[in-house]
Amino acid sequence: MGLLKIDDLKVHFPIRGGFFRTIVDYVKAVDGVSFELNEGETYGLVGESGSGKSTTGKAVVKLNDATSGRILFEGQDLSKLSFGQMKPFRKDIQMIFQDPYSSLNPKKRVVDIIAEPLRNYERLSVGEEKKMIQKYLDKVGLSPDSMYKYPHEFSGGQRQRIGIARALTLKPKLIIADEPVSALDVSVQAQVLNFLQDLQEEFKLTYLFIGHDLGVIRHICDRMGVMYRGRLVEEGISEEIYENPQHIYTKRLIASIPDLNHEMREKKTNLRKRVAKEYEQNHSKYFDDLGRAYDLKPISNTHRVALR
Amino acid sequence: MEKPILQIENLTTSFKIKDKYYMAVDHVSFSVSENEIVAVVGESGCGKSALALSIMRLHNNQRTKIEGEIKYRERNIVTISEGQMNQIRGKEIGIIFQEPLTALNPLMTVGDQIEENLTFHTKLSKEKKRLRTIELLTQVGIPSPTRTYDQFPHELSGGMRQRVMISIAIACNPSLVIADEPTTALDVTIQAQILELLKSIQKETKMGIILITHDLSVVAEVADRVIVMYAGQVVEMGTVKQIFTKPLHPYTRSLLKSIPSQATNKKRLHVIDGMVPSIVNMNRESCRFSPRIPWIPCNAHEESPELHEVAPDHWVRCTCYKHFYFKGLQRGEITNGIT
Amino acid sequence: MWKFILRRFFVMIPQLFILSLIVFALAKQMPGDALTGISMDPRISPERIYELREKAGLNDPWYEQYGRWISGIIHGDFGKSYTHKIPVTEVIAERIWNTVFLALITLILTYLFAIPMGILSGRYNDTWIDKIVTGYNYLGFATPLFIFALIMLFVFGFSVGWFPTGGSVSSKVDAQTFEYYVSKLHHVILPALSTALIATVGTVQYLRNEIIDNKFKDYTRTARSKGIPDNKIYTRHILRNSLLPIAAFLGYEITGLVGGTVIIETIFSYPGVGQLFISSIGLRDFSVVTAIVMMLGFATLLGTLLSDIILSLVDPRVRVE
Amino acid sequence: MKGESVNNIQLAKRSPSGIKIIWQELKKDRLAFGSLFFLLILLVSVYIASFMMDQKAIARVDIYSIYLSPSERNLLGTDYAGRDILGQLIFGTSNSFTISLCITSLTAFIGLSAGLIAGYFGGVVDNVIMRAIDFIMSLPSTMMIIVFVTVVPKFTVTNFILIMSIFLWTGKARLIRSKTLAERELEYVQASRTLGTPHWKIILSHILPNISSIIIVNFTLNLAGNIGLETALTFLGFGLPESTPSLGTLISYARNPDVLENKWWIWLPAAMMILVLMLSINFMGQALKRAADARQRRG
Repeated sequence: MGLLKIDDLKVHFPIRGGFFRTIVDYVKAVDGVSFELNEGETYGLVGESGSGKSTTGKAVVKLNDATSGRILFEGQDLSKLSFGQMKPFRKDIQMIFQDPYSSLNPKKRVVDIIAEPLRNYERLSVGEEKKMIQKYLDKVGLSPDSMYKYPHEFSGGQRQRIGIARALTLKPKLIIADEPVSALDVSVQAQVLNFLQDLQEEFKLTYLFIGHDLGVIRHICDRMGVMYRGRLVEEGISEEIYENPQHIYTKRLIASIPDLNHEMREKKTNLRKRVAKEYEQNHSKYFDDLGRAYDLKPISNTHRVALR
Repeated sequence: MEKPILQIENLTTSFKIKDKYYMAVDHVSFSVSENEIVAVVGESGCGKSALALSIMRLHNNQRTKIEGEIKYRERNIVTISEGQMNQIRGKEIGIIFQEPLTALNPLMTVGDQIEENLTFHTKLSKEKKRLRTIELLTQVGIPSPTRTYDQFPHELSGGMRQRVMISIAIACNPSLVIADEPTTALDVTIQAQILELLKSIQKETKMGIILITHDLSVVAEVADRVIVMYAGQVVEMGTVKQIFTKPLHPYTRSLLKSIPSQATNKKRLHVIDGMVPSIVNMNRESCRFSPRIPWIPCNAHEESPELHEVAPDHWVRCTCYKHFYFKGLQRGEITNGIT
Repeated sequence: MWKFILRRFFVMIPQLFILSLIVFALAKQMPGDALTGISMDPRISPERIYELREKAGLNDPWYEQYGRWISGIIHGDFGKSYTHKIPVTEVIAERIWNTVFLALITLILTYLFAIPMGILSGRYNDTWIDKIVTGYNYLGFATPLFIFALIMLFVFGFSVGWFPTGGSVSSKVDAQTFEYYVSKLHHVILPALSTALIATVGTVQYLRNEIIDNKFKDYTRTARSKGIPDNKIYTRHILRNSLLPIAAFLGYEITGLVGGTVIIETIFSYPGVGQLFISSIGLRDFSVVTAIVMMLGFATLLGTLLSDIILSLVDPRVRVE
Repeated sequence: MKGESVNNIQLAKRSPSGIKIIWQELKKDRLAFGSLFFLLILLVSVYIASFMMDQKAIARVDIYSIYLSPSERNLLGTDYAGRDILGQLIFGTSNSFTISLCITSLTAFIGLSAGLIAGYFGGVVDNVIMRAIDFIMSLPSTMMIIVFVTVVPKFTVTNFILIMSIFLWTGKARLIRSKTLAERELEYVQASRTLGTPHWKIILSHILPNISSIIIVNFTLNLAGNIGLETALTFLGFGLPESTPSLGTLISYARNPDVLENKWWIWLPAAMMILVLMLSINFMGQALKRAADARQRRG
C-alpha cells in the first residue's frame, strides 16, 4: 500500500471570454494523472514549464483545488476536503518551495519562521520551542545564533535550508519538494541535495520531488514520472527510464540534456536529429488526434508508458 | 591560427556602491578569434555578466568604471566616443540576453525591432529591409516568418522569442556575438535547439561567439575554449578538452565534481565549503578561493596569485592547484571532474 | 475590438441604473418637492394640496414614480425647474457649453504643461531641471485647488487686474463677433490655468516615474545594444512606452475635472454647470440638481470607458483578446 | 551580476521593521524631519490654545467691531460679525485637523479591511468588492457628497465624517488590494498555508507587516488630501456645520469679492495655514514614499 495515491487527478482552470465573460474553455493544467508513492521513496515528477508538474504537487497540499479525481493519503481522500478540514493532514504533508528569496517572510526572524508550524499545532513553552528550533537548525547545518537573524542575512543555500527546517518541525511523512534546487548555483545545489538525502534517511521521509533538471532527478529519485501537457507520458524506475525511454517525448527530453563529456557532441547532435525525425513521423503512435497523450499502459511491472 | 577579433587586456569593471568603487571584473584578459566559441563560466556573482555588458559598454556609466583595454579589430573600444561605439554595437558586435520576454519591447512588432538594427547600420530601402528581416527570421528557424514579422513579442513562446533575439543580434552580420545566458530561461528541449541554432549560424557566418553561462554541460556541448571565472577573476582558461579532461584549478575541479550525473546516482555529491564572496567584502590580496579549501595549507597559495601557463594555452591561477586534493580522498590521488 | 467596446458599454448600463436609483432616492429625501412652495401658502386648503399631489403622482408608490422619472430621462425630459420655471434641459443647455469649453481648455493646458515637464525631469533626472520640476510637484501636490484658485483670482483678477473676476463673457460685446470669442477666451483663461497648474502635477509625476522606470528596462538595453543613439532610444522606445498609460488616463482626467468644476466655477463666478449645481442646491431646486448629478455621473462613466478603450487601442497586449 | 550585488547590499541595509526604516529615512531627510518637528509644535500649541480659550466668547457677535483690521486687540482683525479671526483660526485649525484625522483613520480602516480581504481571498469576494469600488469611484464624488450633506436630516460632524468616508475609502482599498495580490503570490504566503496557519493569521501577521510601509505612506498623503477636501467643502458651504468652525469657514468669507479684494486678514491666514499644514504633511509623506519605494531611492 502506497503512502500517497493519486488517481485520475484533474486540475482545470477556467478561461473566460466572449461577450459575457463566461467560461469558454479550460486550461487543463493537470489532465488525468495517476501515480503512487511508496513509503520512504523519492518519486520524481519531471517536465518542462507548463507541463503541470507543480500544479500536481500543489494540489496535494491544497494550494490548488482538484477539479476531479482522488488524492489518497494513507487511504484518506484529500481532494474533497476544505481548507479547514485539511488542517490535521498538513502535519503529515509539508512542502519545500523553489525560490529561497520569496519563500521566507522578510520581516520575520528565523526563529519565528521555523516556529510557525509548531505554534499552529503544538503548545510549547518558550524554552521547549527554542530547544526544538535549535535542534532543527543543527540538523540543516546552521549555527544556533542564526535564530535571531533575518532571512536577508543568509545566502540562497542557507535560506533554502531554513525552509527545509521549517518543513521538518512537524515531523511530516511526506514532503513535496517543488523545484527545491533550481534557483541555486551548482555547488549550493549539491549541498541542499545532500541534506535532503540525509534527512530522508534520518526521518524516514517520502519525497515527491518536482523538477525540470533531469540530471538532478536522476540523481535523487528512485522512481519518476515524465509529464507533458498535463499528462503523464511515462512512469517507472528512474534507471529504466533513463536507460530505456519508450515514449517519444521522454526520448526527446533525454536527448536534449547537454552532456558533460565534450567528445559526445557529434553523437548527441545525431541522436537529437534522429529523435526529432521519429517525433514527426510517429506522432500518432504517441498522441491522439487532439495532441493529447494516451493513457499509461504497463510494459513491465515497473514501467508504464502512454502508448496507443 | 585564426586571427583574433577581440582582445581583452586587463579589463577591470568597478561598480559604485555607496560612493565607493568595487571591482566586479578584475583584470581579465583573453581573446576571441573568428569561428570560435569562447565560453565564460562561473556561478552567480563571479562577474561574468558584468564582463559581457562591459564589452558592449552597456553599463550605467554614472556608476560604473571600465579600465583596461578591449580591442576590437585593433581598436580600443573602451576609449572611443559614444557615437563611435554606436557604430560598433549591433553592427560589429551583437548581444543576446537571458530573458527573451523582457528584452523585447512589448509595444513594437517583432519585424520593427529587427529592422531597427538595419535602419541604423545600413542604407537598405524599406522593402529590402523587410526582405532581409524575413530572411533572418527564416534563418533562425521561425516557422512562418511573414506572419511572425507582424506579431508582438507576447504572442510568441519563449523559444520563439529567443530566436527573435538572436536574429536581432545577427541582423547586420556582426563578427562577434555575445550570448549572455541565452538558454537559462528556456526548457531543456528548447535549449538544445537554440544551442544547435547558434552553432549552425556560426558555421555559416564564421563569427566569434562569447557564451556566458553557469552551466558546465552547456559549455561542454558547444565551446571551443573555456574561461572559468571566480570572484571577478579568471581562475582557469584553456581548450574545452583541457578543462574537461584535465581541470587543474581547485574551483574548476570542485565545480565539476558537484554536478549530479549518472555516476553520482544516489551517492553524496561533492560540496564546496563556504560561499561566493560578495564584491563589497572580499579579500583581494591572496588566493580568492583559499577560504573555501581550508585544508590546503596557506603556503600552498601564492601571495598575489598569477595566471601560469601549465600547457600550451592552458592557464591556471595560483600555485595551489599543485597541492590540491579533495577532502576525504588521499592526497595526491588524481581525480578529475568527471569521475 | 468592437466586441470589447460593446461589452464595456453594456457593463455601464447596470451602473447607470444603480446611479439613477441612488439619485432618485436622494431626490425623495430632499426636503420639499414640486408642491412644497404652494403648500406653504395658507390660501390653499390642505385638501386641494392633496388633490394636486395626487394629480402630480406624488402619492404613488416609489417605483411608479421612479418609472415615470426614468422614462422621462430616457426621453430627454428631466422635468421642470422650480426656480427658473422652464424645463431643466433648457436651464442646463444654457450652461453646459461654458463648462465644456472650460474643461477643454483646462485639459489642453494640463497636457501642455505635463508632457514637457514629465519628459524633461524623467530624462534628466537628478539634474537641476528635474529638481525644479520635482519641487513644483511637491508644492502643487500640497496645494488644494480652491486655495490656489482664490490666490490666483486675488492676484491676477483683483490686484493686477489682468483678467476678469467673474462671468464667462463680457456683457459689452455682441455675440458671434470676433471680440466675443476673444472675451470668452479671456474669461476662461484664469480658471482653466488655475486648475491646470494643479491638475498637471499627477501626470508629471507619473510620466517622470514611467520614464525613469523604462530607462532601466531590459528592452531599453536591447535597443542600446543595437547601436541606436540615445535620442532615438528616447523617441522610439522610452517615450512611446511611457506615454501609453498617460494616454489611457485621459478619461480619468475628465472624471477628475468634473469634480473640479464645482469649486472652480464657484470661485470664478463662471456660469457653468458646476455653479448652477451649487446655486440650485441653495435654492432647493432639486430637479436641476438631480439632472446635473445624473448627467455628470454619465460623463464620468463615459470617461472611464474612454480610458479603457484608449488603453485597448494602444496596447497590443490588451488588444488581443 | 551588477543588479544582484547591488540588491544584496540594499537587502542587507534594509532593517527589519517598516516603522524603523521609515524613522531612519525621516531622520535623513532634513526637510521632512523639519516638517515633522514644525508640525508637532504647531499642532500642540493649537490644541493647547483651543483648549484654554472660550469658544463661546469667540463666537459671540459684536456689532461694534465689524471688519476691524489687525490691531493689538485683535491680532488678525475681525469678521463681518465682529468675531476675532485669530481665535477662529485656532479653533478652525484644530477642528479641521481632528476631523481630517478621523476621516483618514476611518477610511484607512475600511479600505484596509476591504483591500486585504479582496486581495487575499480573490474570486467572488474580490469580484463583489471590486465592483462596488469601481462603482463608487465612477461617481462624481464631490457632487454626491454635497447632495448627501444637504439631504441628511440632522447634519452633524459625525454624519459629515461618515459621508466623506463612504466616498474616500475606495482608492486605498484598491491600492491595498493590488499590493496584497502581489504579496499573496509570493511563496512565503503559500508556505504559511501549507503549514496550517489560518487565513486571518496569514493576513494579519504575514501580509500586513509586509505592506505596512505603503499603508503608512498612503495614510500621510491622504491626511493632507483630506484636509484640503474638508476645507474645500466647508468653503463651498457643505462641510462642517456652522457650530464647528473650520479653516474652510474663514476662507469662505472670501466668496464675497469685497472680502477677497480688501480684507485679506480674514481669509489669507486660514489659506496659509492650510498650505503650511498640507505642505509639511506632504513633505513627510514624500520622504516616506521614497523610503518605501526602492525604485525611487535609486533616483
